[in-house]
Amino acid sequence: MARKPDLRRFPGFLAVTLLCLFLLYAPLVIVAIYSFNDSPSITLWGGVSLRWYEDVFWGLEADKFKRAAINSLTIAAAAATTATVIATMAATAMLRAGQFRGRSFSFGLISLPLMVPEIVTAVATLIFFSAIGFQTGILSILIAHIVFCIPFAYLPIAARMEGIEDVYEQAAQDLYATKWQAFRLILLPLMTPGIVSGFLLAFIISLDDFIITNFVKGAGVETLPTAIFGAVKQGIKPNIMAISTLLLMVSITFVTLSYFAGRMGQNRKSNPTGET
Amino acid sequence: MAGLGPTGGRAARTYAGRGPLLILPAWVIIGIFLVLPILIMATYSFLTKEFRGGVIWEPTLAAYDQFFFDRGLFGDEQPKIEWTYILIFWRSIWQAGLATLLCLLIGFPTAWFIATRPAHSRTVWLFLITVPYWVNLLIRTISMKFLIRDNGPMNQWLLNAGLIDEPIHIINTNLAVQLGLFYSYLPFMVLPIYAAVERYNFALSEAAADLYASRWVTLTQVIIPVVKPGIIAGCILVFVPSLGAFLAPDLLGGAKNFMIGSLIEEQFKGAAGNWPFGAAAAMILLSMVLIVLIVYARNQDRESA
Amino acid sequence: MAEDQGDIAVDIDHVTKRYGDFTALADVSLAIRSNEFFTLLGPSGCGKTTLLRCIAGFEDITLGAIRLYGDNIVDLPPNKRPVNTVFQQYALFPHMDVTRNVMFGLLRLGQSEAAARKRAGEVLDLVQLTQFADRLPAQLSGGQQQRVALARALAPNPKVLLLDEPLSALDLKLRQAVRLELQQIQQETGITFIFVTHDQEEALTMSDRIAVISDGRLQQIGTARDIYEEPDNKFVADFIGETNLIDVTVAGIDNGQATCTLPGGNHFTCPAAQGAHSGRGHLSVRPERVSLSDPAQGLLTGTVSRLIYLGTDMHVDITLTDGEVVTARVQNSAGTRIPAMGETIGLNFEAGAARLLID
Amino acid sequence: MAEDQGDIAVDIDHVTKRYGDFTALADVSLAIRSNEFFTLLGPSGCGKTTLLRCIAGFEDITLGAIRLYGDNIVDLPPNKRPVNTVFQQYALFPHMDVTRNVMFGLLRLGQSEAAARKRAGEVLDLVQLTQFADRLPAQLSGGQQQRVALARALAPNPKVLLLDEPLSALDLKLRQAVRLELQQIQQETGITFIFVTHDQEEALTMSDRIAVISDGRLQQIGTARDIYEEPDNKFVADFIGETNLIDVTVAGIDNGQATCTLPGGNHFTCPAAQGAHSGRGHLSVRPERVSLSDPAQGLLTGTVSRLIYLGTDMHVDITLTDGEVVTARVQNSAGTRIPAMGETIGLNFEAGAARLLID
Amino acid sequence: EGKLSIYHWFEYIPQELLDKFAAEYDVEVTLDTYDSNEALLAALKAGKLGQYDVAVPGDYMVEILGNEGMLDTFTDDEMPNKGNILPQWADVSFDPGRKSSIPYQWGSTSFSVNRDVYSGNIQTTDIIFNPPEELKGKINVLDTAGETLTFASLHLGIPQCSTDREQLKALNDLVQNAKANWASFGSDVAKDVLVSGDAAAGMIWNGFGMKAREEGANIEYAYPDQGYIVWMDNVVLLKDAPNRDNALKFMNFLLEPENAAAVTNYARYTAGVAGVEPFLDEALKTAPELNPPAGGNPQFVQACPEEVQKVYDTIWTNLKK
Ligand SMILES: Nc1ncnc2c1ncn2[C@@H]1O[C@H](COP(=O)(O)OP(=O)(O)OP(=O)(O)O)[C@@H](O)[C@H]1O
Ligand SMILES: Nc1ncnc2c1ncn2[C@@H]1O[C@H](COP(=O)(O)OP(=O)(O)OP(=O)(O)O)[C@@H](O)[C@H]1O
Ligand SMILES: NCCCCN
Ligand SMILES: [Mg+2]
Ligand SMILES: [Mg+2]
Repeated sequence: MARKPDLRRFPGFLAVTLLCLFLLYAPLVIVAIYSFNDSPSITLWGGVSLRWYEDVFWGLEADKFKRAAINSLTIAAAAATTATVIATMAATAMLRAGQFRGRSFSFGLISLPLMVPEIVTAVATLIFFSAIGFQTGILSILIAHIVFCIPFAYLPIAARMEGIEDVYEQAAQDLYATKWQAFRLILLPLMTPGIVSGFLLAFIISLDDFIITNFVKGAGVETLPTAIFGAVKQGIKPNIMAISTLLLMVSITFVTLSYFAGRMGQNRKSNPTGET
Repeated sequence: MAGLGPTGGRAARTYAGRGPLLILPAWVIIGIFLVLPILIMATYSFLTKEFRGGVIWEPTLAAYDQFFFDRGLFGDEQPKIEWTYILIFWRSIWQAGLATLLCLLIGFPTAWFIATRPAHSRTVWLFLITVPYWVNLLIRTISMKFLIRDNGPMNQWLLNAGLIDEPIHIINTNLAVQLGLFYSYLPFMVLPIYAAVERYNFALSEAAADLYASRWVTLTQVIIPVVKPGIIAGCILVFVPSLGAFLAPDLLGGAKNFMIGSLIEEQFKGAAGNWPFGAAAAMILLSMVLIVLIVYARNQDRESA
Repeated sequence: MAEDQGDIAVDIDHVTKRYGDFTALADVSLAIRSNEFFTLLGPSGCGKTTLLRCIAGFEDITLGAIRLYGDNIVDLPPNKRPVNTVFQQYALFPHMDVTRNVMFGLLRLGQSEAAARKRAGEVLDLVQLTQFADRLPAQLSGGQQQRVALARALAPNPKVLLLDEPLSALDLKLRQAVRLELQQIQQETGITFIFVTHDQEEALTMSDRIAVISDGRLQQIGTARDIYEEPDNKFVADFIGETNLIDVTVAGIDNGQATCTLPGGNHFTCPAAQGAHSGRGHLSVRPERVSLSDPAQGLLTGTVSRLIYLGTDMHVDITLTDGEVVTARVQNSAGTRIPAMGETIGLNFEAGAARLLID
Repeated sequence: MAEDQGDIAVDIDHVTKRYGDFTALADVSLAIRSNEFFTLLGPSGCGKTTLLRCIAGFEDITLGAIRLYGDNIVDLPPNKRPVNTVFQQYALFPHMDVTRNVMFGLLRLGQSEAAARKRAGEVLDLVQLTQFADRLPAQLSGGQQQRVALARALAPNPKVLLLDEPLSALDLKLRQAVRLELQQIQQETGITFIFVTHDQEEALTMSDRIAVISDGRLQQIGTARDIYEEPDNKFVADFIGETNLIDVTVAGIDNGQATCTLPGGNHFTCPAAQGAHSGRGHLSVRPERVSLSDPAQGLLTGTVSRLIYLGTDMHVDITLTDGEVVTARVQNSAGTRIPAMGETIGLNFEAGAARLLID
Repeated sequence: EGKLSIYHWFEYIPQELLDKFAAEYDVEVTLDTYDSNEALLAALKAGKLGQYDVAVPGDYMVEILGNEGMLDTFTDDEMPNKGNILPQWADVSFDPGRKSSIPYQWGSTSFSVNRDVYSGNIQTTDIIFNPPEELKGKINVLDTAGETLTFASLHLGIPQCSTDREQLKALNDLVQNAKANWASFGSDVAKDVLVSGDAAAGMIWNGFGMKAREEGANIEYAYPDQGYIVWMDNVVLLKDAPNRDNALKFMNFLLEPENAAAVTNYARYTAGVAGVEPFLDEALKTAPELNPPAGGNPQFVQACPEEVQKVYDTIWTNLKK
């Protein structure tokens, strides 16, 4: 029998996808391999060892990296949480409050952090902080991160909210729920997958940021990227390879977890319109 | 990309009334901590430079003058058009454009391929594409540098395998910068295209085949025009950050040729220490980006009308 | 309104609703009686949903008043109106099981968990869904979902139940079954039903009274029989079922009876709709009330130009001498003589079948 | 197939289509004649679209053959089959205007831009869309879009045109208008139409022949009249229009005539479907072929338990003594006596009205 | 008790030493790094003054910071170990009387060449500005305008901060033309490119070059005949230092010979403190990087006046366009 004439298949697209994955992973995989190199030289292979992982956890700079990691995680958690709350509120206004004056303008404002080149944001924020005499430190990093996390949190949340018809909230109100009850009991649970992915995106963007952080951070305050940058600009060292491999593994765990969480959410959310 | 344009059609009105107030926190935060700084930056671009960094509060167009007019090495010649910065901008645009094209050439088939997997495996593919992105940009860039250097693993393996006699020289070339930009921003291309393709109505492909179109005719005449909004969104999301990028040119391109990002950075961190000029360059870059975006938004409005 | 206020459940009083420049409802006045099964009928986009949403409180009205048992409710938010809605797409909460969906309104009204659960059980019994109580909406068929939506809206015992095309998603056979159920529930509970549809047959079979709407304007209110047999205007006659609209010249109208000249020159007297006038006009005659006869005995004569088989019936198209086409619907049973194509034939209207319309 | 091959446009030869374990089409054989208006009719999910997609080439078949004018086409890709489709959701190219949409197939066949434009103009004329030639699909109403889809599929002059529920999105009045147009176009162009619908009335009014499908199996093929009046089995009788299925005991079948005992004990002789057998069985009688009489003269007797007004007709439900309900459809015209609720009444079947079915 | 906030060159102080100080004085030490004197100045200008206690500018930058009013002064009483400073560094032109600074390390800036790639004469600045065929396209130069342009001036034999138009034009042309032969600009990567082989020759600081050699690169550090740069990095007490007391303790701590030697052992430069010899690594005594031949032409980088600096900035930007 004839093969199914699958109009979705294009010859070569699989190959490009594999090439794409290869390009994405090759550097990281090689770094991961070399992180187990026993030799301090990055060019010579000296056998397998875990010494650089030891170095990461118990070495001289372990403390600095630990502090940087704690800072990074604290800032990312706080910035992502705040940005997610702000983005959820904003999405509710943008998508659930009808037409209002300044709606298009608001959309521009929310996407602005995404559109302004990072270096511009970094410099402008630094000048601003020094102009108003704002003491840079953890707080200044946090504020800057909240700003650029907002659009990243907003996009998936808004996309999700857009996909939920407003009839559910209307049905709730029709059944005597106040606006707040309609939000809390209906909209919020239905939006959970969007909120989770918005939060994750913001969290990871914050965790990843170097340029802006480097400009607005206070003295002695390091985040993981700035600490790594300080150590790594002069050339990649085996302990940095170990750190990056650890980061990769943490990310994979994190994303895998959220993937399964998302799947569970999907199962529960079922099919909002009841269509099949 | 979902949510990238103001949502079309009728806005849901569940929280009309005082609902719009919910936008206020976003306004306040972005207004104070991004719009105000950018306004200050705009102001600085019209002030006088202080020797060794900083500004003097005397209005002047010197920064813009410096940007657009060449008065010779000693600043006393007849003004000519200054090509230095235009060249830097042009190079940035060109590099960013090329990176965008590279991302598109690889990103479109990838996005298409993923979007046409069965629903349950799509997530896994997307996840595969995005995981490297969760690893620090810096590490990614440096890993790339490590991989492609003349004595790096890639060349060593190719040499050992006898595939090449001479190391392939990539590091410190434009190609390396391309690779770096591509590597930094690929997901920004894949995700919006994926979103568009995922909503693409495959009945259109069937209709085209039914009307005697081959696969490639279908691709160019039907599919690409229909998913164009996703392609454009992806291009913008790769192009804009690439324009301002400085890690890739610095680490992979050998910092030999300024791109806009490094030019601006140099004004604030480097020897030159010319803040008004850095601010002016930033404002010019920002205006360019905004113009592109406005044109794009206009177009979208027209298309959805 | 001229009617007895005590009897009126919902009083739509000169309601106008505009969206920007666009007028979705133009000065609509309607009084819906308590315990009535009232239907809003009209083509797509005529404003049916808009009117329902105004009653439920999801839209503000531009002008006019809406009274519920005498109280103006236009300023009440939806959650303060003792009115429940069965939404067109059901709008079941996808993250709650059937029982939780039904309990939702009861809990918001302050009932205890136990009381709400008990009441939900009763209502689910009524719609015969007891065995599905623990399922999520996605695990139900379309028809079952529709019944959950109904149960959810019925549970709080609203004074008025609004139903927005609740049957449109169902296929023919299922639709017929659900219709019967709805009518029974309405009779059992005594709740006033306001039902929206664009399906004429649905409206005719289910309703105590029907309001026909077109372009945001009320066209006619009446029982199914009134509207079908005594349409006021061309729109109603044409929209409800099929009709022949025959060009006539009206000599005069006397005491509700019009004297007209038919194509071919025969004279004819028939009832006129209120507001009809002399001059050129249209006579509406339903195809099933056109009878066939010998050419000589016909009020009109023509030749058979098309025969369509409809199962229960035949449609016979007769082209008159002036080119107008009149359709007769002939029941497809043993005794009926089916004419042949091209045959010349006479047409008569049964008594009271023809009616002069407002143009 | 026993029929004359030269006359056969599409020959579906023992086609089976499985999706994994699920059998969407089970051993379907059909021969569609050249120039025929052929309809596939069946409930949702029965496999109609699947069959159409197999013909168009979007699905491969698991077993069997599909022949187009004698050539097996199962190995041809869709763009090589001289068959065009009007898709259920139109599938108009949203970025092309109406003319471009219609020209698409012509250009692919290698016609020059000018020739394609000319032909597009002609076809748009045919579907009366000339004035909309420059619009984008989004700027058209549903009915207009449907006609563009039709024009686009007609333009390359395919040998066979496949139409997948092309009317389902239209409202009643619009649907009726488009139906007429389709029939006219089919007659003018002489193209073989294969039409899919789940709407019985649509199938009956439009088709030369109808294939009734259920659960991927062919139930019956025949003209509208065959299928309506001589259904082979319970499914067909029940699915096409309304019918009364009356439990009977069959004493024997002789020469296609069955002798049965009715509820209440009367004996009755009627035609039997091929394959019907003695023992318990079902008699199918259409409501409009049930006539009412005095209780004494009735083949069956019962009391009137419900009256439903349908505009053209009345439905009268009569509950028999054994509790079975039989429905009679009485035309709502002057001469007819409408019984009252609760009245005891006799029922008779018109000659040839009853038929013993395969269970 | 309390904190100490240091702003420092990258890879220039051993973590062990910071830990030692922290333990000895019970101070929490934080360290941020920069990669050029100019970056330090810019950061302080942009609002970081007042956040750090000490920084480590090079000679000419001490003068600039002083002129900008960014330095605090201390008295001799506040710096008990001040006497340990070697006499030649005790009174310097960029900080007469050492009122704000103490010596940290000094060294030279020149270049190293990979001897596997090029075996010819390297004692000439031609290696960078007019390279032999083998080295073309394999050269890294420092990404700091000050040192690189000064080095170019040495090559041309023109004075620093020259105001002569012809000389400045020649300087401009020189670097413009030389750039075609350069692979990259980079300061912090200067060692890495030599070790990894990305560059076969590269401008580098002497100690950094020694580290590169010790990491396995077959390179030789050059003392070109045209001259080379010398510098002295100094620990300065910053104005508005949040922890002035700890800053002074730290500076005093660095004047202990043992501690100064620890820095030298780590960074491979030379200390400005007397009595470090017993603590030094053997390798340092003979390392060619630390033992320049007599009679060379070492030069300090000068801070140029504004008008001249503007031209240098233009030349630098032109170079990188
Ligand atoms: N928010 C709005 N803004 C502008 N026009 C609107 C809006 N909502 C509805 N309309 C218009 O009002 C008219 C009435 O809409 P409504 O939804 O009441 O129609 P309907 O009678 O329910 O039709 P259907 O049978 O298709 O559901 C339509 O023409 C519609 O386009
Ligand atoms: N890709 C598929 N995989 C599995 N089952 C499928 C697939 N496509 C269709 N089916 C099943 O095949 C059966 C026939 O589907 P088909 O689309 O032909 O129905 P249909 O008769 O056209 O119904 P409708 O009137 O609803 O359009 C359905 O039960 C459907 O669920
Ligand atoms: N590694 C730091 C070098 C300092 C040169 N002044
Ligand atoms: Mg509606
Ligand atoms: Mg179908």
